[in-house]
Amino acid sequence: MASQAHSHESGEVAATKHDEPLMFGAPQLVAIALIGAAALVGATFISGAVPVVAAVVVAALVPKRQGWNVRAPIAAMAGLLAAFVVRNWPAAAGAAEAVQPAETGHLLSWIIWTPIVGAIGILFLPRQSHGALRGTTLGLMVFTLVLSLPLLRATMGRTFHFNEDVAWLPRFGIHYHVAVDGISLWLVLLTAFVTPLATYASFGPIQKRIKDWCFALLLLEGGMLGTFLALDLFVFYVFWELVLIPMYVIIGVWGGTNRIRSTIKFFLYTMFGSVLMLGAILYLGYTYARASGGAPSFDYFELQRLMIPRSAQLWLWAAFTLAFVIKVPMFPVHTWLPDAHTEAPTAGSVILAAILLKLGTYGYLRYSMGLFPEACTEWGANLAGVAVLGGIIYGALCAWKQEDVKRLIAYSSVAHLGYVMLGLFAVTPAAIEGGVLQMVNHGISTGMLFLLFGVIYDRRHTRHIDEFGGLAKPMPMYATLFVVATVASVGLPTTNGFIGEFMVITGTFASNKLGHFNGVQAAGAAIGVILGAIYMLMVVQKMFFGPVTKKENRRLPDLNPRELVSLAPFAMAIFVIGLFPNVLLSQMHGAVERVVDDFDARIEGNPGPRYYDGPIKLAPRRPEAPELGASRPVVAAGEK
Amino acid sequence: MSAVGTVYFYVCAALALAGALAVVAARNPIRSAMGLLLLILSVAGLFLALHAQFLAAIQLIVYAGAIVVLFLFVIMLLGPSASPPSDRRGVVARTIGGGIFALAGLSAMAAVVRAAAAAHRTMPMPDVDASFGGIDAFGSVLFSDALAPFELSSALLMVAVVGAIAVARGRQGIKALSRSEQEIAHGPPASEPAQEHSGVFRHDIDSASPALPERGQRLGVHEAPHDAPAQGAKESSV
Amino acid sequence: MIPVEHYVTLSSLLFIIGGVGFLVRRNVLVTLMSIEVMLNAVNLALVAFNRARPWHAIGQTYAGGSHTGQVFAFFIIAAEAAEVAVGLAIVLALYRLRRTVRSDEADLLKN
Amino acid sequence: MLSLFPPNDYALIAVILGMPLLGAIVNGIWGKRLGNAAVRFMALAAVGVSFAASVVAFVALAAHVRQAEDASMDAHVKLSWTAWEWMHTAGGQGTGTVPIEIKFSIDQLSGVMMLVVTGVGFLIHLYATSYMEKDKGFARFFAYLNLFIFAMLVLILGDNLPLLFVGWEGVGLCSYLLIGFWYENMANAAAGKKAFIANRVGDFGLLCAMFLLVNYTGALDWSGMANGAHNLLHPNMTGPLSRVQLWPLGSGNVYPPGPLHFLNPKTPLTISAATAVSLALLLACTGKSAQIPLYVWLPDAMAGPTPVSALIHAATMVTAGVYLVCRMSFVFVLSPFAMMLVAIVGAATALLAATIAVVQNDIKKVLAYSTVSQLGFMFLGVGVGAFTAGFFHVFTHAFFKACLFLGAGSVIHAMHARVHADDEAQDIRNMGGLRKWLRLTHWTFAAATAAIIGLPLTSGFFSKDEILYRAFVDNPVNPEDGKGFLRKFGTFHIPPVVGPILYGVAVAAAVLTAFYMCRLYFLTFWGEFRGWTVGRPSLLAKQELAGTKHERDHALDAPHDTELEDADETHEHHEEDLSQPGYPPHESPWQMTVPLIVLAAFAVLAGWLNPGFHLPWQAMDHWLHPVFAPVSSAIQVRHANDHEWAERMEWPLALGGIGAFAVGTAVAWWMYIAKRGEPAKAIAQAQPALYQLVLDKWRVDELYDATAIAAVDSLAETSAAFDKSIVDGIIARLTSLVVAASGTILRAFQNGVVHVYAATMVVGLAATGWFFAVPHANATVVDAGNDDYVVTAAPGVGYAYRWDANSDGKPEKADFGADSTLKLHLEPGKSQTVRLEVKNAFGFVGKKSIFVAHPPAQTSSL
Repeated sequence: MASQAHSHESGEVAATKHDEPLMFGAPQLVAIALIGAAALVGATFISGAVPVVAAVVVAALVPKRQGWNVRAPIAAMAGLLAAFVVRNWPAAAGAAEAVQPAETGHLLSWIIWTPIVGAIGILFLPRQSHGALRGTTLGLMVFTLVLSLPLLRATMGRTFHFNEDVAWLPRFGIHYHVAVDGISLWLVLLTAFVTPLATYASFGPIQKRIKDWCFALLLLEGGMLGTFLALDLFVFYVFWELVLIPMYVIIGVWGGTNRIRSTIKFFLYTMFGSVLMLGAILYLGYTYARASGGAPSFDYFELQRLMIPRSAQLWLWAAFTLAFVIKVPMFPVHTWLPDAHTEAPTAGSVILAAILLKLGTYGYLRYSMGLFPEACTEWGANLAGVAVLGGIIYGALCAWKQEDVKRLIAYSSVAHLGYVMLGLFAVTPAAIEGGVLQMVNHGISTGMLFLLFGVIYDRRHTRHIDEFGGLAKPMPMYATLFVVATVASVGLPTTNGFIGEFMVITGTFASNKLGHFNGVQAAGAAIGVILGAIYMLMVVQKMFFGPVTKKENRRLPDLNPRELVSLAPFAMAIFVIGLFPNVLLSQMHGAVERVVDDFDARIEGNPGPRYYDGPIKLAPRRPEAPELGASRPVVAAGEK
Repeated sequence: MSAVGTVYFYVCAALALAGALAVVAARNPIRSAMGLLLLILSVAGLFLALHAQFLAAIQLIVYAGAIVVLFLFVIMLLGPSASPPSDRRGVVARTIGGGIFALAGLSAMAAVVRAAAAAHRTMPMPDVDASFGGIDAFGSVLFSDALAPFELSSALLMVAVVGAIAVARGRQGIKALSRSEQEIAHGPPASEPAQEHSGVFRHDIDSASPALPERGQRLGVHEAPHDAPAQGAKESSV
Repeated sequence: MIPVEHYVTLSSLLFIIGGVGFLVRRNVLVTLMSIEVMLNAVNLALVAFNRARPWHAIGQTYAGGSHTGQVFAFFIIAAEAAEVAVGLAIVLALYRLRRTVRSDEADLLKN
Repeated sequence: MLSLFPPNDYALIAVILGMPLLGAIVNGIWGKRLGNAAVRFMALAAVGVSFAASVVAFVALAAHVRQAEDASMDAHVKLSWTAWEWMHTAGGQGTGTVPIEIKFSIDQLSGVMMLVVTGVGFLIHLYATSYMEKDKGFARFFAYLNLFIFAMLVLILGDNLPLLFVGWEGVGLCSYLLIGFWYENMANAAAGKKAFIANRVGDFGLLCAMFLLVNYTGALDWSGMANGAHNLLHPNMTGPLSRVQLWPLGSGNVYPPGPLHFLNPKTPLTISAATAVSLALLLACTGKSAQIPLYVWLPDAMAGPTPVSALIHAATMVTAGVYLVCRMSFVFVLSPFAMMLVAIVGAATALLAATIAVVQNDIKKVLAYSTVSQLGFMFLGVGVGAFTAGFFHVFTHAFFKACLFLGAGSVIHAMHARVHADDEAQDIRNMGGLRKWLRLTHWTFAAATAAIIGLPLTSGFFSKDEILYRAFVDNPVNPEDGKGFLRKFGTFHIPPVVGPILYGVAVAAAVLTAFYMCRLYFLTFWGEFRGWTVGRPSLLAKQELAGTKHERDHALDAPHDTELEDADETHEHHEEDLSQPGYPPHESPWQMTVPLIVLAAFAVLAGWLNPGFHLPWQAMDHWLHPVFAPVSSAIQVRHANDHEWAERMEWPLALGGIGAFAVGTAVAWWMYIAKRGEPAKAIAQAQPALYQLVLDKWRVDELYDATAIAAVDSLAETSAAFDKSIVDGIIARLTSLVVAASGTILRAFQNGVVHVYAATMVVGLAATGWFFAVPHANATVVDAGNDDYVVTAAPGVGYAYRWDANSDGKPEKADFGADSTLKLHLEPGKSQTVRLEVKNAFGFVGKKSIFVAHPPAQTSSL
């Protein structure tokens, strides 16, 4: 009889007093075996059975004392995820392309404008009726999620789908041109998946100015969706700026103590970058007009045809990349992120970490690499060095020494996004796929971490790490979920973190665009794996293990139903992506292949940058570009 | 004939220049007013030379008669404080401003003159019939081609009169001023030495609205202690 | 006959003297008077050129030569009168407020 | 039965893996509510069924192997089962996308490991059910233990390297959770963290190995890598050069010449890709199997419960490193340098750990260092190319080390009756003479000790002797030597003196092993009991009756407060004063002794599976031959591959091993039995500094803290401070400072004085006047095609132009004309400067010279 056991005996409070141990012997085991066998047989015959079985199993898994209001939504979410995996299982390579389902015309516009119009709509609701406000907001967001599900039906090959091209300001050649491809599909789904959860979790702590809160969140979601789907540089810029305002308000109004200082800092940092980008966009439109003889155009595919000499292209690339690098954030300009996160409310932090940072990485992939491949190859190697040294290693080292947990998680996301950017700079199919997958993973794991910290922040209202100790005793379920999030963030296999990191590292080593430094950078990225373990385990140890030192920590209640329901989907998503990443990768593969082929076509595949140095002229249109809208003049490629 | 005309021109020009210099350089505003009068008269003379009789008359009546008189009236109204002792304040800015203006003006004039000389042919004055510049020619032009400006100038003059009265109104005008301007309006508090207000403003002449009760009450503003009694009783010396 | 150039030279001299006076003098009254001088200079130039070019122009109803210059000078005089009236009213108000007529003491609009 | 599952879709593997996973989930989620009995049943059932399925699979595999041998096909048969395609990544040039599937396979090597893991695992589960009976976290413990078995099976059965990595990190996570099982005590949590981070450093090596392998061999599963392995030495047409450049980092021309010349040597230091992969794998193995650089976590891992130490830190997890080396033998063999390094690391670790174990007083610490030492032997074995011998030592070591740990556990269990503090209960100085009371534990412990010290005919003797023999004799050679690409680079030949040195070090370690194990055995079971004075049980029973009545009254008046924190503070921690006579230590219940007996039996008899000494039946060697057949050609014998010489040397070398055993045991017997431990104390007094140094484990932990950890810590401190003050300072605060300062400067300019404003206006007026007065000469050049260039001057009010085409000072036309264009004809590559003069109405003249150039003929036209 081990003495430790003895010393704990009296310590153990039968927290689950009313759960007297069931009788469990051979008959129960046989019963379980039989149910399992029946489920398996059912699954093989009825294709729809798997999600139902998954839902039943998860419902049974959730401990009984949580009651049905928690078990039902979690079971439903599990069923949804299982259905998602089964329905999108990559068809065997050889299988004939299933007949393309008819792509409804304005699905994307519906997705973008539901939140925005909804945001304006709830302004008319009375300010006091919090219930109605919250209900409509959540309803709109879930409706957006439901709207974005049919996107999965179209098998995303190399081309763009659900293409909408409506003339907006024809005189300036500005078209409301929206389309989705393999890459932006997953970011749209991530947005539609995370925002409702963050909103639902925020209804607990956020009690003042509910109407403005709901308005800001809906506008934010609409802006983000617009940015991911827009393919006209002007429309992209409009949505890019639109996203700033609600985020500024979210941090500024509901933030922590010196929220004003940090929200202004956030705003100015991003604004500085994006204003330069606006200049570059306008110059591009102008050069296109000059090159095509008259009609300017801001369409992504038209501007991709521009052959720009080195002098102009370097400046344009620098303007675009600075805007995206500030947003990512990468090394020198990242100091706004820890301040913004420490002051942001929980839901604000979740959305900022989960989706807003991806605008930068997605922007770089779509616009910097799409429009200026020569400049990307020339500076890619150096920026990859910054991503590895300044991001992965520097971010992790800074994270290790933070007293404030939210600052620590913020620096950890600087490190994670270092991986994403390294993947993008390596420009090999595996690395970019790893980067895009890592964007989604980071959104889920860091989003979950911020939500988790929000739970303890609402109870203790302090972010100082030494205030917590031995939380595993009073809050076992919270501890388990936190360990799951830590495991995902550290990147243990079978969780989503590992897949992204593994593909980025292998892709980086195989890349020839990093100027002989691919080995060093791959090893540097692998070192990030160790540093990640160090600071995350330090957090887990200081918060959860050890004796319960502070008196306040002794009595903390465990997760309430709202928190559990908003955290469970994240935990499940971590393992679903960890075990079945091919569901995401197969849809993404075509689009990434196209990006790499476009890239190589422009620099004829050789590692060194080969610039075009004649007067600016138009190259022929890329094969995968969607066909020209009726309202657009056909400009033949040719000498100008 | 032309000799008399040339002499006449140069005399008038000299007088005009003298008048202008007097306006600018005079220490006492009255002398500058007189200089202005001289300028106006000489210009009227030149108008006559330029066959613009009606204008010369207008010049004399309006300018000499009304404007210069108004100036004199105001100068007398302000009394000695109208001619404050000149001192060195802000002289740098003023010299720079004046100097550069003079320089630019003279160089521009020189450039024009040089260009004209280079073109070495002057524009002879064409001879013109007698009625040119007369009252009937001017009247008919005024009421045919220049009718619109004529009507507008009447509106302009009306607005100017109303504006002038409103600005110069004095007391009632203060009510609309903000509190800080009232302090300024009431002048520095009593501690200010009884500086002589010798000008016409020695006492409150607010005759325009006799029905006005002692000032300050209606405004609910604190009673300005030093105004009423001090000024009324003491016959301030000039 | 005196060529137009002489008149123009005289007018520009007067204009310069008026401008310098306007810029240099601190007394508001003298400033107003300098403005008068400048405007007279302009009138002189206008009348002089009108005299040099008295021919009938297209679109004018009066047949006996164009008096545009003179009419213009006439309206300048009218505007001048209005301007002086308002100017002096302002001077009075300024005096009542600040007991001074020096323009650089009215410097409330500081930084 | 045989054909129930086809070999390439062997679904039984799903059962082998699935059951422990199911056990882990059931115990983990419902554990508390099912009660200890149910949890015990579930855990044992899970591992039991998995063991049974493993046996069935092993038999099926044996049948398939026999079938293949009869048909004389390649006997390396695999039973594999594919779950689904996990992900895909890209290899080097021309390898396209490399699919990575979740595919499990059993071949001879993993079959044996599977049996060991599930068999020993089941016995340890049985043992733990009674050892952890009273522990509050009973369900949580078994959840983690089952999860560990699942992760270990994934590691062994994984068909490709990433899947092995899943198991690799899974066992790392489980060992983190199990070492820090009693997390209330911060020391345990810190030990767990230390273990995880040390493993993580190893995983860094494995990650590097993976991206190297996928890039060079274009595949990550065992057979794919084996086929592509030659790429590691010879670059294929499209593939990358198979040399990894270590120094200078990245492209050579980055560093400046001159004093920093060493940064940019003429011939950069490159190693072959095979060596790079092998070194990375070696780093991974040292992390997981606790070898020289990264062994510091294993002794601290003893903070976990004893069954954990037995299962994870003795039998299964720590052997993962050796398994990986055996599995990747086709890569290691390609680089003799790496093989030599593995052997040296192994031998060095064996000796170092043995020296530390000699002076340790905590029973579990001694066994921990013994494990590190034995692992050193295994690495020595595989290092010199004796893969079968190394693996056989893994096999035997699993049994006797597990038996030793469980024996130690049962001893600690007995000591806990009256000694509650952990460190006292495990201190062998408080034990002694336990053979009188713990009979079964004593005999099993004795048997296992005999095995480990190498008593002839026991399993330890056979496996360790084979390693010693092969260490002296073997000489791995690069199979690709002299072929293709290597002709230029040449290969590394292991100096002949290395073999004997390794042998000598190994023998020394064997002597020390025999000494410290016997010391442990004698101090624990022989001599008199130093724990507490043992009274006669009958007398004690009467006292007991009297005592309990008093105890019962005391309990009544102090209500037992169930509140959480009161329970912690006030629970009585009654320190019994050990001077009072107490009950003798009692033997452990059957659940603990039965596994001991089984393991002890195996410890003694397992040796006969592969006795070596050229005896006819070599079961293990025969069984593993197909796995290591491809690499056997590379493992030659010294003395120019003279096999007769090797045969002749077998017996004398065996005598070395037996001699080591005899010397070690005799010295220990003389010191601790004959002289009752006085000489040990004498030596300690004679050399206090040295004794303390060895007792503090050569102060390796402090070395690491002072160097590596301190370096990273200070780097983190500086970067955090750097980030807060300088990066934030410059970008955020400095810019705001600049903007504020410029604001105040400009504000001073508006001082309200009218004249100042008037003066500025006049200056502006004058400037614009000047701009308009002066003429501006400007011209643009337009390429009118076929070498004609038209130079057009910029228009202006009243401008007149004068051109001087060849700017020789003599313009074509004297006066200023109105033509504002000039036509030039320039051959490609020629250039000309044109002078333009412009006059305006005021007669001012502006001049400008324009350079017109026709670019040389366009060589590359896009």
